[in-house]
Amino acid sequence: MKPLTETKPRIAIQREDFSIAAEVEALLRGRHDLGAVVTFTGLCRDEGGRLEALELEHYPGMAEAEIARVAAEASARWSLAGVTVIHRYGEIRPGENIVLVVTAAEHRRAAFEAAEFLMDFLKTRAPFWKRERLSGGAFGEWVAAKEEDDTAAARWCKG
Amino acid sequence: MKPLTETKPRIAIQREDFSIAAEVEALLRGRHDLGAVVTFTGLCRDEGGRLEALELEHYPGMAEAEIARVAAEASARWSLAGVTVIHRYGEIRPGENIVLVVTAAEHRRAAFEAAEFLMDFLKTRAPFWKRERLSGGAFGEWVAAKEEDDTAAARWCKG
Amino acid sequence: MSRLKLMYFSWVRERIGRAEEEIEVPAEVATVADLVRWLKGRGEEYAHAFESEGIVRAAVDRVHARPDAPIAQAREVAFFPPMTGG
Amino acid sequence: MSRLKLMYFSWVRERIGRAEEEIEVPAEVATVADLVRWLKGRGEEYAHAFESEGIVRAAVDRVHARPDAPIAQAREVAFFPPMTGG
Repeated sequence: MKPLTETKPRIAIQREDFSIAAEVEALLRGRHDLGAVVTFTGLCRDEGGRLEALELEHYPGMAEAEIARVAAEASARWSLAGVTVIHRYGEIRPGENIVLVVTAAEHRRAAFEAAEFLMDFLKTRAPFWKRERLSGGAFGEWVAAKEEDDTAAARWCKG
Repeated sequence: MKPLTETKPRIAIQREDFSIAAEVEALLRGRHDLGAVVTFTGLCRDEGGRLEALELEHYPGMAEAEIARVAAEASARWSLAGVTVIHRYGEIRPGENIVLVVTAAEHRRAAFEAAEFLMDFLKTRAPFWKRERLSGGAFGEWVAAKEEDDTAAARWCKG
Repeated sequence: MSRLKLMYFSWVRERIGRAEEEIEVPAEVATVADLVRWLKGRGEEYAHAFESEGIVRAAVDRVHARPDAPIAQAREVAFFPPMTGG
Repeated sequence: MSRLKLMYFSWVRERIGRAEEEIEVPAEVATVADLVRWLKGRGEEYAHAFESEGIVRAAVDRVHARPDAPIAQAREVAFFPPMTGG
């Protein structure tokens, strides 16, 4: 078997929304050797009506660099044809997209595992911070990091 | 926490292609309580140029019913807001879509695991059979079931 | 005797030479395994389709069924190779 | 003395009261942990930002860094709470 040609990961940190369809199409364009594409979309929840919006702050420059490091790690672990990560910042309202991960591979296991891995590490390594804006407009708390996210990331590190 | 409202699974067996974007949108429409959407798209590979197309045969009636049983099992195991499964039949060429699974949930772990579960069980339980048509037009072999697919499905059955 | 609709898929269909048929099955044919044995005695094409023990799968009224599943109440029994969808 | 760009994010930024600053750091401030200790001596706002030991994370030249990471060659050091993106 020929090894899979992997295209350079596409990483974008942007204020604007993204299109899942356009990103999947871009990864697949002109290729007939891929059997599996997984997408993960993370959205803003209204937390039972309590939340009016999230404000996402990030560290420009480091955000791109850190996601690129995580994507390179995924490419080293799994046979992937392509990886796309888009992370938004700024004001994001309930029902709106926050993050998109797309992985394309020959087989489904690699695509699924790499997408989960990317999300677990984005959560714990990508320099983004969420603050709640409550219904009525008042600023709420900075969202606290979850221990379960550290646990999720740690399960990929064995030995 | 209010329990998640789950919409009835959408299951379609069709000759026509599907739109990932339209299916994701349909699951999310009017909801502000979802944090995670996973899509899996299975595509036809050209197997290094050897393959001209796949012919997919299915058992009408049972295909819908069996996928509905698998979807109900996923809904019983994970807290899901919605599940969509679309499986195509007929002639499918390299680069074209074969199957789509979409899962929506509050949290990413449920969405990822349910999507993987659905794919593992579709592979081993949904009554579809693939036959290869080779470059040049001759019919090739019926695709043999893979032991690794049985292994993948078996890992969900513990105890 | 009971009347049964039989359906065949993939290479089971090709070996038997038809996609479906209605047949009268003797009352002593009680399970899926009995039915396979009885069909194998009906002709070369059935013997060929079912030659490898344990390969061909069955569904009774559109639900996967094991060889010991009863067919007394069944209206439709299908035979096919292991599935390769997805 | 060496010149360093410091950046602060989220509630670390709010407590210190600015997003970034350029400062002269004495040569004996060799690691991230040394830098935190030295900053805490500079004023209330720093003491407040770094009050809970081990909560605030650091990056040296845009790479995550542990407290014992050297900063002698660094141009930019950032401090922030655990990340909550994704």
